[in-house]
Amino acid sequence: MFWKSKPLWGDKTRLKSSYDAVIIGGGLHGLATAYYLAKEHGITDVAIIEKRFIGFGGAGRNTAIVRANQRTQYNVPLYKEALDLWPVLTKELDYNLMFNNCGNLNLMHSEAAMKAARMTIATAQFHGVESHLIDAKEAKEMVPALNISEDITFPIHGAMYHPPGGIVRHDAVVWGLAKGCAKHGVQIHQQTEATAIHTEGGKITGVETSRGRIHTPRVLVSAGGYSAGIIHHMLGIKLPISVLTIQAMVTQPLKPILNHVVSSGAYHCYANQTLKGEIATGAHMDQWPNYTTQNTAHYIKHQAEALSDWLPCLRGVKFMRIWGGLADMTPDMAPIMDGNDPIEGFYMDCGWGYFGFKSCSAVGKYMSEYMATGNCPDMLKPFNLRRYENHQLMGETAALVSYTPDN
Amino acid sequence: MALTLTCPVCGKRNGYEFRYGGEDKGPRPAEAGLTPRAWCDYVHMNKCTAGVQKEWWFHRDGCGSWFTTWRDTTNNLEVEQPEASK
Amino acid sequence: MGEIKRESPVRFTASPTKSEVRDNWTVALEYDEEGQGPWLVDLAHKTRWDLQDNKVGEQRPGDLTVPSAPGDCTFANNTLVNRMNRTQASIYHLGAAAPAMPDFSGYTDVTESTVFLALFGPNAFFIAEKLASLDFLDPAKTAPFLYQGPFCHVPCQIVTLEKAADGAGGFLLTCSRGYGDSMVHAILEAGVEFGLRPAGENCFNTWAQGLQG
Amino acid sequence: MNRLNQLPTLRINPSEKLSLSYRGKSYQGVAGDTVATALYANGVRVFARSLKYHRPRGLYSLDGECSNTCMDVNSIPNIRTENTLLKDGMVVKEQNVMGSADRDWLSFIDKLDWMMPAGFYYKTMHKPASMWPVAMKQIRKAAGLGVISADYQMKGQYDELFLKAEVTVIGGGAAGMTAALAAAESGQRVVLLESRPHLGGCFDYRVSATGDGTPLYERARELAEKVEQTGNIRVFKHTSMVGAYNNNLITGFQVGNADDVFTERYIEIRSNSVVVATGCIERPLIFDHNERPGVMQAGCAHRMARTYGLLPGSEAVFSVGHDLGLEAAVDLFDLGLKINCVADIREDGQNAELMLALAERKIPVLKGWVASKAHGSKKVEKVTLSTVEGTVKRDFPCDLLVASAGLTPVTGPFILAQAKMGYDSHTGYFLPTELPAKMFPAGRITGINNPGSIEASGRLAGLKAAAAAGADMGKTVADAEKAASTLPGPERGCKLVTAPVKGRKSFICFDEDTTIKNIKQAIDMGFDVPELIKRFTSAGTGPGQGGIPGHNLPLFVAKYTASINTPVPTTVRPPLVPTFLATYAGYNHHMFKHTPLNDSQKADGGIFRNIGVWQRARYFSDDFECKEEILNVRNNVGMLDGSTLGKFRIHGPDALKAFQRVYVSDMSKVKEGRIKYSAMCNDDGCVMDDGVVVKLGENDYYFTTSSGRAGQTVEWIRYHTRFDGWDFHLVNLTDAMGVINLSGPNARKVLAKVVDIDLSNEAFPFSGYKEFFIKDTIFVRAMRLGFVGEISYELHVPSSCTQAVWDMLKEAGAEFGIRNFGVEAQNVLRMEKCHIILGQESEQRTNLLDVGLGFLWDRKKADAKTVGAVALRQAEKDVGRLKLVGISMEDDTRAAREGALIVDNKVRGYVATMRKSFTTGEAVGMALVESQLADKGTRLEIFEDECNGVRLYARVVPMPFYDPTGERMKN
Repeated sequence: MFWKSKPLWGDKTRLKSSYDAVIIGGGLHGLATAYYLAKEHGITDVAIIEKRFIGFGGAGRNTAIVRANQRTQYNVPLYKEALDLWPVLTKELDYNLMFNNCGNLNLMHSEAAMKAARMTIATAQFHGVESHLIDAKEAKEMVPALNISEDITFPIHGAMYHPPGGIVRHDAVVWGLAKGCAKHGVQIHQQTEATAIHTEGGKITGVETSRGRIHTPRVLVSAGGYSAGIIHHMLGIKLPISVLTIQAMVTQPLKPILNHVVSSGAYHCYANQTLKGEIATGAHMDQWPNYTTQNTAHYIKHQAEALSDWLPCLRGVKFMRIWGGLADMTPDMAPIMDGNDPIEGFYMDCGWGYFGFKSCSAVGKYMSEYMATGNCPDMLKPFNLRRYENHQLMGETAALVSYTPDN
Repeated sequence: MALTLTCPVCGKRNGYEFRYGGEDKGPRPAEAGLTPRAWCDYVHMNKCTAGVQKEWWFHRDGCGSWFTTWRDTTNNLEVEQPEASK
Repeated sequence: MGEIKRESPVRFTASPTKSEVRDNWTVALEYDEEGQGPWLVDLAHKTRWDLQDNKVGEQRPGDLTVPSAPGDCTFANNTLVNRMNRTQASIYHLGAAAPAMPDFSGYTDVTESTVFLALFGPNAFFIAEKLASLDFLDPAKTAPFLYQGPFCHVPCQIVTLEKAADGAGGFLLTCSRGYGDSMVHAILEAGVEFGLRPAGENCFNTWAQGLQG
Repeated sequence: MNRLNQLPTLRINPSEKLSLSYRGKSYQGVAGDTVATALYANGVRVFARSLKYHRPRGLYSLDGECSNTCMDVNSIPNIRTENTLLKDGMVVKEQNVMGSADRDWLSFIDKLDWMMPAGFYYKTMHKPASMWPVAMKQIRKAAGLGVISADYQMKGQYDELFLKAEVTVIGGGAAGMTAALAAAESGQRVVLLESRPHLGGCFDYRVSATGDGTPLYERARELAEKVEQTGNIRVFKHTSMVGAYNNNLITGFQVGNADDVFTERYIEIRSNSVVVATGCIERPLIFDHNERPGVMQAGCAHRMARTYGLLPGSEAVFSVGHDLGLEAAVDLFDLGLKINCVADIREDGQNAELMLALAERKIPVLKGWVASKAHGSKKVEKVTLSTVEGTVKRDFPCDLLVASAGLTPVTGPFILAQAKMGYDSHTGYFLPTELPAKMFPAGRITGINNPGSIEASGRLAGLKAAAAAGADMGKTVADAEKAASTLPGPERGCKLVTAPVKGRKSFICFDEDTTIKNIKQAIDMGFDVPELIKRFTSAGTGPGQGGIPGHNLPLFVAKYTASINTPVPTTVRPPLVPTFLATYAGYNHHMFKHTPLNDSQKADGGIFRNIGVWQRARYFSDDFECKEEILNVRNNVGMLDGSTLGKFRIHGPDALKAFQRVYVSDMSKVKEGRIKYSAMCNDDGCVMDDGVVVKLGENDYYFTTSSGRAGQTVEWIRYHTRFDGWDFHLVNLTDAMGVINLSGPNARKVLAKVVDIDLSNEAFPFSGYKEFFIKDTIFVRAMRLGFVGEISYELHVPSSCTQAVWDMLKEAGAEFGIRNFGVEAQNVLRMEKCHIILGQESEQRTNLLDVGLGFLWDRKKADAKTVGAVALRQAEKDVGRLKLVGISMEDDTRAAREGALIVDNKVRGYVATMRKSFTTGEAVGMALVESQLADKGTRLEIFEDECNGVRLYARVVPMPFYDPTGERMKN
């Protein structure tokens, strides 16, 4: 054995009665924010309150896909920074986050989709992010398993190719950030549930937990899919969020067959091959809010039907495991990051839908700045909560909103 | 999960025959004097209840009715209307 | 008006051996080797009405009563009245000709809206269970009864006219006309193992007459 | 290898020979063999190499809980050969080897395990950073088991079935069969699923007797016959249950027999209640080299002999912790197996008759002993037995080590159905602490093993299930309950977690090569919950999922952490049995809608696209710019199939009220004989739909919607009026009417030849509406519209007659050179007129006013609470919103690509649509730009994808680009 096994994120400690900052939710955003608070802003007296164990929620259930080819100018720079941070964090945390920079192919199935892709690609290129439109043949050369024939439900017209994207080992990010947090003095309290947030005179004063009361002037709720419910339940603030279950599954492990992340909006489906050789695939969401994280018979069948169309060789491969996670969807498919409104010292970081993983590093950086200074960094300003009442939806999706998240 | 919903016309059916229509927020507010915040509250804001909520559904693949039901969002099962809300 | 030819949304590859022209439709009466069933019959030419009114129960389409409970059907005189919901009923005229539509604004002729098929004979419901999760053989239900639900993923109105525990019996199915090709293809494919064949109107009439006593 | 061909328990037909090829050689098996048993019969002992360490792996359980016998069969990877029935001519290959399964050049990795402690990837390979991509490539190559080729085409027929029943019984063993029979007494519909190709379960291969002296296998066959003869039980054999969901939805798949029409079929069952009679698998015994070929579980060894006629070794040692192991020893001895020793982990509690039988056969039995190490490199040659404390050791030679710590109930169905699971200290099982609604356990899953008890519990569960499904069972349930209670109950289970070993080569998960040592390392690092350990060590995440480690891992964690807690079970996820995508996909019907003109459009050379639910002709030649199609409409006359347009009738006393709610215009102003164009917004003021409305009578209208919205129109209108209790009715006539769009300067002349109404501009002006008959037979609703900017008639005709009318027009237009135009040509024609298409020139950030349709909005109907009106009013004065503008390129030879950005130092908008217009010769289009840039004449800077810094320039120009006064379409 060439090293000794010792606790990765510190020994278990007692919960103190006061902290400079409390973060509710030991997922990626909470861990990253705590890490940067301690490392960049010298606020080390931080407690992360996690009801179950770190990485239990979306952090451990997501697609593991990273990319920076979003639609609007507000999002692209944020995700670009997040993308650039993976190698930096790997080094900084001395923990292999296993960034597989394999590139992403987003398939387009109609002339209209090709046009929409052009706009997204131009936006990426304008911001210095590499992204190209390729035709079906070029896509087939990159992904030989692709079916580019006409006789499928959504024939492939081309793809948006995004070389800087790829896959990061999501669990590694959780454990690496936890390690980094512990190193800088942040306390991680697992099996600890936040039960109330206390305010006085419009200011945050503390957090009630299953292990006692904590005094603090700053609270961040970054509890992923549970954030909106917590914020409404504890503070009475309603958010434009619907919490949906999103599912993913893996096949039995195979020798390398897919060398890129391939996704298709029309089929509600992405597929990539993990380092272990499994084809990881998913994306569908049932449109009714729920907190179950249960998977469905409907979806695993749907996924098999979709892949039978566009990656037909996988028909000879077996699904091995399916699971679900929560996605907190907003009407404009963009997150809400806000603070000190209407309660001083209260910060929220939610509404990430299924983009929480790819953004976590950059968000941690900027949310920590927000919490440390009390001033909203320019990067986060467009993501304020008031945009909905000001009729300024962000347009990260082009689709029109009606009464459900995806219209 | 397998969602099953009870349509008032067609009875118990596979949840995928239906379309979710949002938390019940009551009738449309009057236009006069409606502030942007009140408007936004009605149109976009949700309670995101972890538990039983009253909500709207449309029987899309069936009879085409809109109806409300009570559902526990933590297990996706329909429940009787809670006493407290009666 | 010989040159106007009305087209059904349903096309079978087999050609009828016996057909007649009726109201500009070419109605297939018999096919070669219709077999011992199950059978699939195209009824596109049969008149269908939509009836909607707040007091739909007071109407008497084809002199029949509109049943009071959604899902219930009245079947007599070659006419089928299916209660859909509080305000709506559908009316299928299964005879050779339909009466004139009553002069009441609640009626709309929807003959052209839908595919109209009959699937019946032995194992009919074993074919259905390959295409839909609706419970046609529910012991609590007595034929005829109406389901509004998905069949092969497409929203349909399905009236079960006869059923037996061994899967025999049959039903009428309507869905959006545009799905004609896809629907017939799916049903025939599912029916191969049971020997499902297209059949003509005569075959349907024999069955339908038997059901009305 | 000689088969035991005369056993009454056999499930093979020794006289029906089947061939298979393995490593280029041809072998023979028999009907009823699995691929693995056939290979075993031919002397194959090493079937595969393990994922990480390339350790040799052999037959272990026969039920597919691990990937030990996963092979490539007929080019399909990862086939569990131990429970895949042999078919004649199969071609079998081993996986994950360099060389062969017997001689794998990569087996040296097994010695390097010290370099690979739990989670070593995370701590290594990233320093220096340049090393990682290189290392990653190697990892990818080494990982994965089987190979699938990119052009592989799965053969066979995949079917699907959606069953309805009152009761579903999972498991066709004795408990399942008695449950099915009991439930069927009620007359209810019962479905019985059995994963093996035959019914019988754990009775099927056993010669020990029931209370009345009948051998168990005979009893199983009796029950099976009864089940098969019961009309209201539908039996699905060779059917694995894979999923359980809320409301007792059960999914599974069936493997077809030679005479079935399907290769495999997906099955979904909705039933009121479910009986889970899935029985037990064995809990693996953990000791050093516990997965060497030659080590197998008791049931596996027993079934090899009794079911397949194969004595699995010649000289055996048993190390077991339950009576089934002792029973197997006795029976296998009688069948000719030499047994050197039987070690029973239990100090006491053995079945006395079995102990007597062992003694009679002079088989040495060691109580309180366990196997601690298997010796031999590729096959077991010797085993070290020790006391459970490890104080005394003895070696025994053997080529077969039957090892089994105890039993594990197959509780997957309960876990999937969200049952809370807890540790039961009597049986040592994880069992439901609370049963899911209408779900009942039966048989060995409850901890019982007595044959009489098994049947009694099956009967009880079946009756309860029928009662829960609504049957009146009278007092039969109470009687059955009483009968069951008099029989032996759950048995005490063996609690040993591991043999007394350090665990460096003691495998808790075979598929992932996870050892006891790895688990200790993970716990030391702070991963102290079984679920976290799974993630960190991969244990239980391989092809066999939790089958091997599922029971042992939580037990070990509890033991190692000396936890105050009782063991915490790990989760199980569907599919419980890995399932082909082909099987899940089933039929995979592609359901599309065709217009009434579909065939003739195809015959005319239409190039089709799937647009929403429809298939539509987009082009009529290889010229995707559609020059001929476009110019023919501009200069002559063309016809378009517009049948996909949404068409509705609304009637009833409150129809107008409903209209006022959803349309932004004042719909009380709609006049008979005229069409009104209007739009529907959502609550944000975004345009959701536009179309025309025709008044048929008081509170009776005919209206159209865009093709994509037709499916939601009824839903939309009813949603927005759901609190009002208004009396109105909607009829969807979308498919009832075909739509022919006849457009171009010669359109009137063509139409005049077919209809006999006055088509003069006075009698039938622009925006006019007429109803008439063609040849007194075909009813037509005709509208004069101008979407493409020319004289244009939209004819709505009954679907069955659409082709007939089309043909008449085509014939009438022949002299003018009439021709088809497709959706793309229409798109360009309307763009020149700046008639917008929703979603193309509008998006989430734009409202009715932004896209220039503000003229449709009537502000004076606040009482109607029109959907979108509030948002429009509130956002009306906001600056910085995106606005739709007409733009013209400075260089007319160079149209900007659609999707190009409008920029300065930031993104200010984008080009929504643009073409080099064949009509005007200019490069024109529509863009959405921030309102500050929307003034006419503003010079816009355009950033295109792949522009390499070269910008294009355009100016904001008035709209439309063609025929601004509208003379052409209004004449």
